[in-house]
Amino acid sequence: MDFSFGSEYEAFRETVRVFLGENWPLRGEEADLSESERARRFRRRATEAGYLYRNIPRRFGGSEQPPDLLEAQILREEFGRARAPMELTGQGPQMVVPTLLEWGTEWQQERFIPKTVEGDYVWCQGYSEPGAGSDLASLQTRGERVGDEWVIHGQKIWTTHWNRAQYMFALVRTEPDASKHEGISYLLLEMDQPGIDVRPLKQITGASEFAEVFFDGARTPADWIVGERGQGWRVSRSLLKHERNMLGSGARAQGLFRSLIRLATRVERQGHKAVDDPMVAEKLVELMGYVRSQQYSSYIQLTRELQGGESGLLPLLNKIGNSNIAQQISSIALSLLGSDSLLAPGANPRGTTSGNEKWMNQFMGSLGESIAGGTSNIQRNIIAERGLGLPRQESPASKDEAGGER
Amino acid sequence: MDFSFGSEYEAFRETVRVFLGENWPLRGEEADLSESERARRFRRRATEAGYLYRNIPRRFGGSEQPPDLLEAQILREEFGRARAPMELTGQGPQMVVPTLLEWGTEWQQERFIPKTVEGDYVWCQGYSEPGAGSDLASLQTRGERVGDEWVIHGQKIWTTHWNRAQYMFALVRTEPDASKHEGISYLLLEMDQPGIDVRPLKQITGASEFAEVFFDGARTPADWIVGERGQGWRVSRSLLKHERNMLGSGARAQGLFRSLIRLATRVERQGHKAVDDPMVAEKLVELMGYVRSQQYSSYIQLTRELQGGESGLLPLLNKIGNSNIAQQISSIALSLLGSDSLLAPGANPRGTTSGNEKWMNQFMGSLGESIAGGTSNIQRNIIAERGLGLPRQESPASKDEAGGER
Amino acid sequence: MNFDLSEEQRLLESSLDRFLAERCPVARVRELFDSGEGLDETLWRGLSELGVMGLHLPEEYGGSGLELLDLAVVAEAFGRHATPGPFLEHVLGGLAIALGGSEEQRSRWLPGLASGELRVSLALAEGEDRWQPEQWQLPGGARVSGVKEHVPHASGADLFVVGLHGGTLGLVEGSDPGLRGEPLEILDRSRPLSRLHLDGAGCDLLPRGAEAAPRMRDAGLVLLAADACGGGIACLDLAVAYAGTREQFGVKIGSFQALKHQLADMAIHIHPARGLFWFAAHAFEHVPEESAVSAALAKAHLTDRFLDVARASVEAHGGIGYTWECDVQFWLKRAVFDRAFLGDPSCHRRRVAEQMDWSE
Amino acid sequence: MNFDLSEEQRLLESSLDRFLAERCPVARVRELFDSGEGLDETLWRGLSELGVMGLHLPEEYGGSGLELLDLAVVAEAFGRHATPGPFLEHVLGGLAIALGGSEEQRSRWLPGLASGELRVSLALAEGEDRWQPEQWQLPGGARVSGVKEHVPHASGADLFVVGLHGGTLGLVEGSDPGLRGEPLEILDRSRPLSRLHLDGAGCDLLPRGAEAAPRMRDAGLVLLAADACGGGIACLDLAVAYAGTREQFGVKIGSFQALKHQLADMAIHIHPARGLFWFAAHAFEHVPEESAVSAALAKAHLTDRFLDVARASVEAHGGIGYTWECDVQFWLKRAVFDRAFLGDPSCHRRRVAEQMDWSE
Repeated sequence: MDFSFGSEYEAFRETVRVFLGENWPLRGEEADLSESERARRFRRRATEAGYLYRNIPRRFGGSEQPPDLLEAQILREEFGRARAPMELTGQGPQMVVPTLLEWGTEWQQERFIPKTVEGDYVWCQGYSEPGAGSDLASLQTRGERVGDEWVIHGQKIWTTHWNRAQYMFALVRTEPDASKHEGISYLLLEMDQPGIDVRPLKQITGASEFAEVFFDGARTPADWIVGERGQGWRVSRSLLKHERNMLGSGARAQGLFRSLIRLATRVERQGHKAVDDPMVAEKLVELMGYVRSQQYSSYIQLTRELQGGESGLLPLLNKIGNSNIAQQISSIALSLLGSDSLLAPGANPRGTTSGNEKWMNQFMGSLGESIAGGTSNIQRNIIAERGLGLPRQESPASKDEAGGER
Repeated sequence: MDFSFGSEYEAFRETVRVFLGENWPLRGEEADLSESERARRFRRRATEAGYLYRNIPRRFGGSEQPPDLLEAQILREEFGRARAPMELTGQGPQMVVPTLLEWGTEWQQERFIPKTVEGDYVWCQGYSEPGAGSDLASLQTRGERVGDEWVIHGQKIWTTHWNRAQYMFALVRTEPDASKHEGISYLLLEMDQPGIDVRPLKQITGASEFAEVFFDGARTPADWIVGERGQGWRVSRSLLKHERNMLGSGARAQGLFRSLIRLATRVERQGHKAVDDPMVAEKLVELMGYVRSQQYSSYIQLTRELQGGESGLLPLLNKIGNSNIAQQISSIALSLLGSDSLLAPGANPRGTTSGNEKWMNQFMGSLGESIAGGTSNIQRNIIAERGLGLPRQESPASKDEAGGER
Repeated sequence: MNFDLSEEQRLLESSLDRFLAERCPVARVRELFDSGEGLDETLWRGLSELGVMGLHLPEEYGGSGLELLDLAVVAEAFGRHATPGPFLEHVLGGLAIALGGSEEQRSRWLPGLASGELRVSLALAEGEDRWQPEQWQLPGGARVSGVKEHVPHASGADLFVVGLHGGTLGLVEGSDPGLRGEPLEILDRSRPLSRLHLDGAGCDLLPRGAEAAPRMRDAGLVLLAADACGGGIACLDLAVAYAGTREQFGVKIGSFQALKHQLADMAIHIHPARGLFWFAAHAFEHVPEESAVSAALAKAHLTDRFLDVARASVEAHGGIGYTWECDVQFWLKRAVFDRAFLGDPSCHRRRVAEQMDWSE
Repeated sequence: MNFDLSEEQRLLESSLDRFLAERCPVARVRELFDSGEGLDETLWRGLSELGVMGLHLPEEYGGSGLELLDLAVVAEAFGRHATPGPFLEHVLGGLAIALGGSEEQRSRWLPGLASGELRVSLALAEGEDRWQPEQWQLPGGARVSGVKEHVPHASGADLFVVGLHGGTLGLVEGSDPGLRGEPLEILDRSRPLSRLHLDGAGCDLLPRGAEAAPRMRDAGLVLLAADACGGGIACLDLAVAYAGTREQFGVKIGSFQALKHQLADMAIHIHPARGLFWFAAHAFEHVPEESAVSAALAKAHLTDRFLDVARASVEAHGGIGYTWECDVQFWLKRAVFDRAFLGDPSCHRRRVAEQMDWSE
């Protein structure tokens, strides 16, 4: 066991530090630019230096570096320390770009990747449907080939970034006679067109992060399909794997835990800080056992990926571990909040910015964990069947269930 | 809501008190008899007075009283207060006698009920089999009609009272060509015969409350069958219902909870009684919510049975509620025990009779809860399907599962 | 021996169920929730005509002279239907005056409260979750000044029962110029809350306020427990209904064993707990030595279970459970309210622990 | 950056697995359990020859000069195989002498301990669960008198490391006439315990005992956590194997969704927790400021999870899980031991809470 990076990597770290010291924050005239423009300029320089978009070819706006998880880790640490902008997040850079790199045609890559990496193109996802739920592959939105176009009818739900996205990547049933998983294609389409109607979906918190999207003869060119007709399910799987990794990292649990600690040191109970109550403190320590387990597990995975080995069960357990922790944290937070829990998420109690109100968002949000990336019950099936090798259930439902793992 | 019994019943209570004052404990010469002989004589008198074995006809040694749950409740209270012996417990009086009253022939009733009520006949149960488990109806022990006898081959497990029983009541497959549930008969048999081999089954605690019973050509007369050939499953169901009620009453949870309180007032933590530790006290109060729920639920059931009404879901929830409470109690007890948990169940720490050691028995025992009366998973299926009306699973297993509810 | 509701109570229960199904179905709850009104005047008048507001008040003042258990039956029905409105504080305010007021105070206020013509609210909580009478710090007197938190339906109330230092109670009229309500943004929109600023408001002390205050609190705990019980059962019923209709992988999701067991566990949590509030309500009048403990226990246990069941119901609904469109949201938010209002479960468990003599 | 075992450690792990599968399979564990012997001389010699007993001791005294993580790899393998015997106290006793002893004490004892020719035990606990150095009350001196609880494998030990008032340590030889061991009836027969009566026994104080004692305790917590991790994984593996072979209702019980999810939850409990003891072991030598906290956290978390998983494994086995014949019993009892020995999870969580600066 060795937590150092070795001298070669420490040299790399030093170079990164020098770069950051010189380039962030922007100086001179550039310091007066808008925040987004400053970030854009910095990202461009950091990419030229080889620090961002490392897996993307230079011709598509990336820095085309050989994969190196340790360098990636060092970059995360140093950029984080300097509070410098890292790669753009969101479904475009994190989902569409890797998919196009793996499955897209040359013209699709040229057309979409550079602008997505720059942040000019924003994407939304069209996977889930109201009738499908965790049985994603039963989706009904259909696409018909009419001349040089796909004509799309149907409905999607849980579409994020709907208010900013110019493009959607969607799973659409194009081969109605094929079997459930073989009849789906992966299409790209423009959002701003008459055949598309976007209706924001209000969540239990009152906010609208998601929308429903209705297609009534929406159109997209024939060659905006990624992969072959009927290959859409496979194309999308590589993304889900990616998404699952994103959700599974230990960092989110640690962040939530630190916030909870801050809450417990801020809230008073009978004249004492809550954190000084032995019951509260013991609960926090119990939770800390789970949080650190999650953190170390992600280090173990990282190590094994570095060495090209198998990390076994751990990646399957990651996501559900994070959901469990988020739920525990919400429950403890709710007890700490006391009467502040009566207030709306986002409300501002006592006219001070105590920050307690955001915990009601977190509490509600912990219930919504299951929407992104597969529900806990489906995940448990996968752990049992793929991870522990238990027999598939004999019912007809079972095959689909493990297939439609979302 | 009214917790009084009304003047008529208070008069009954007074009569019972007078009876007990005159008859228990025994006086004069009778006071020197053995404990069991004293109990036997008292029971005989209490039965003559109409207080015990109230649902059993007088000709079979009962007192043949009209059913009256309130009188029954008063008798429980007053006999309990006077510490007077109540009806014999065990599978003979509680399972065989009601079954014979419902299903037995006149000669079977005469032959077995009086001596069982007197305590002369002790019974053991032959239901479970090693291969069957919760799928009880898949039992394989077979009985063949040979002349005037049943000849039995096979094996039973989880047989209690094996060390004292002269008789067994058993489920045996006598109709191999019938469907699973229709092929079973309910047979009585003598334990002391060459075709039977009883092997004590050591439990995880080291004790042997249970035995395995091997049949290799064991014999019983043709007319020792209760009900018709192939009716055994139905005959046994009335018993299980009865047993489930026994297990479900709130009294057991209350008793365990009181013991836990005594443990918490006895055990010291850093110089204080554990019960004075705020964390321990809060856990006890939390548990108290469950214990009282269980207690009041049993009152509600009692009330509704009194009024001949339906008690809805409650009886289905009872048993699993008790198991859950027993497990919670065991867990808290284990924390209170500290290093005493290192000792064997039944061991006597520090040479004093602290009584802590019996908690390791309880801890282990709470794991064995599921053996008697159906496992928790099966019980949850029943609650969901019968209680909440959810659809049966489409798999072939499902029908059996709800049928073989043990 | 009868541990169950009486015939009359069942009649009350079923007539309320019918009334609420007709006059305040869940679609109406949604309207009120969306608009943030929280008070439906028509509903209030209808319920008042049914006699709900004076159920527990003496007959000489226009009440029905019934007991806390009857009120609790009403509260459970309100929980079951997620009924919005100022019921809880109104009946508690009336109770406080009936128990702690002078003859003059009772004659002046109770008839109007019983008929529903006047509306009373409660101003109890202070900062740092000081809900309990022994924690109140607002100095009493002919005029009072200070701040009270989480005052329900303050807007339009004719009267406030205000908790004062020493655990006593005073009456402040809604029209007093020294009063200012500051509406809070709240989670459960069916029961809006305000911060109440008192600035030299005129205050009429209840002569037996110090005895009435803990009794009123105990009654409030019982009614919240009853609401939680009704709400919890509604959450289970919603989830069961959804599981029996929604299909995935070609079958009803209610046929999946994992979901079945989750629904069974919900039933195991909520159904057997009903007796807790029944007994606590009964004890309020009939077993005084058990009243405080059983009320606190019922509130702690049932509001915790309500929240468990509400969370589980959201999960059982899958993604849709997480939307504003799904009705479960009303109960989830109600569960959070029931749990926090008048003090959270942990606070009441500690109170029980302090009052228990474990060595018995 | 490498958060994993080294090649050498994996080699050690797999060679131990092979060794234990051959020399101490579960059938042998059962024999020792039934006979109550607890010490298998042949196994002890075999392990000693593998170098296990001196893995962590300095090379100059015949040890291998390795680190706590290497010992923890051994402990996890022992937990996985439910290996009986006096490993834990022996390596901790050696560590205490290495860390706290004089040159003379080290030369006299360590070579024998490293080779396994001599056996050392630990006498730490006193009444009311006083396991921690700061709680010891036994007065130290050239002669000591008093009682120590829960002393493992006392019979036949050549030496005892004894915890003394002020958190220091002393050595008492097994042959001292002032010693009397009183065997206790114990739950986990693979690790027998005695009450040790000291009556003027000769005592050789460790000069740096006060520094060594908490370090020894921390190492003990790590090794118990490692044992718990191995044991928990074994419980899961047993349950999975059973679910994959046992049939009910005509199908493998492992195809029932409810059982699948219970087994998945076991995996979720135990597998991700392994890093806790790895890091705590690493911190023992390399991150001293984190050592005490991470050791206490690992012990509290992993022994709780081990017990969870062991209980769940018993349940997953159904009725048979409740019998003496079923192998799960060895791990269930081992879980109770790991949880209680050196102080229970709650005690260590409180220790962590005291050492945390939450405001950081």
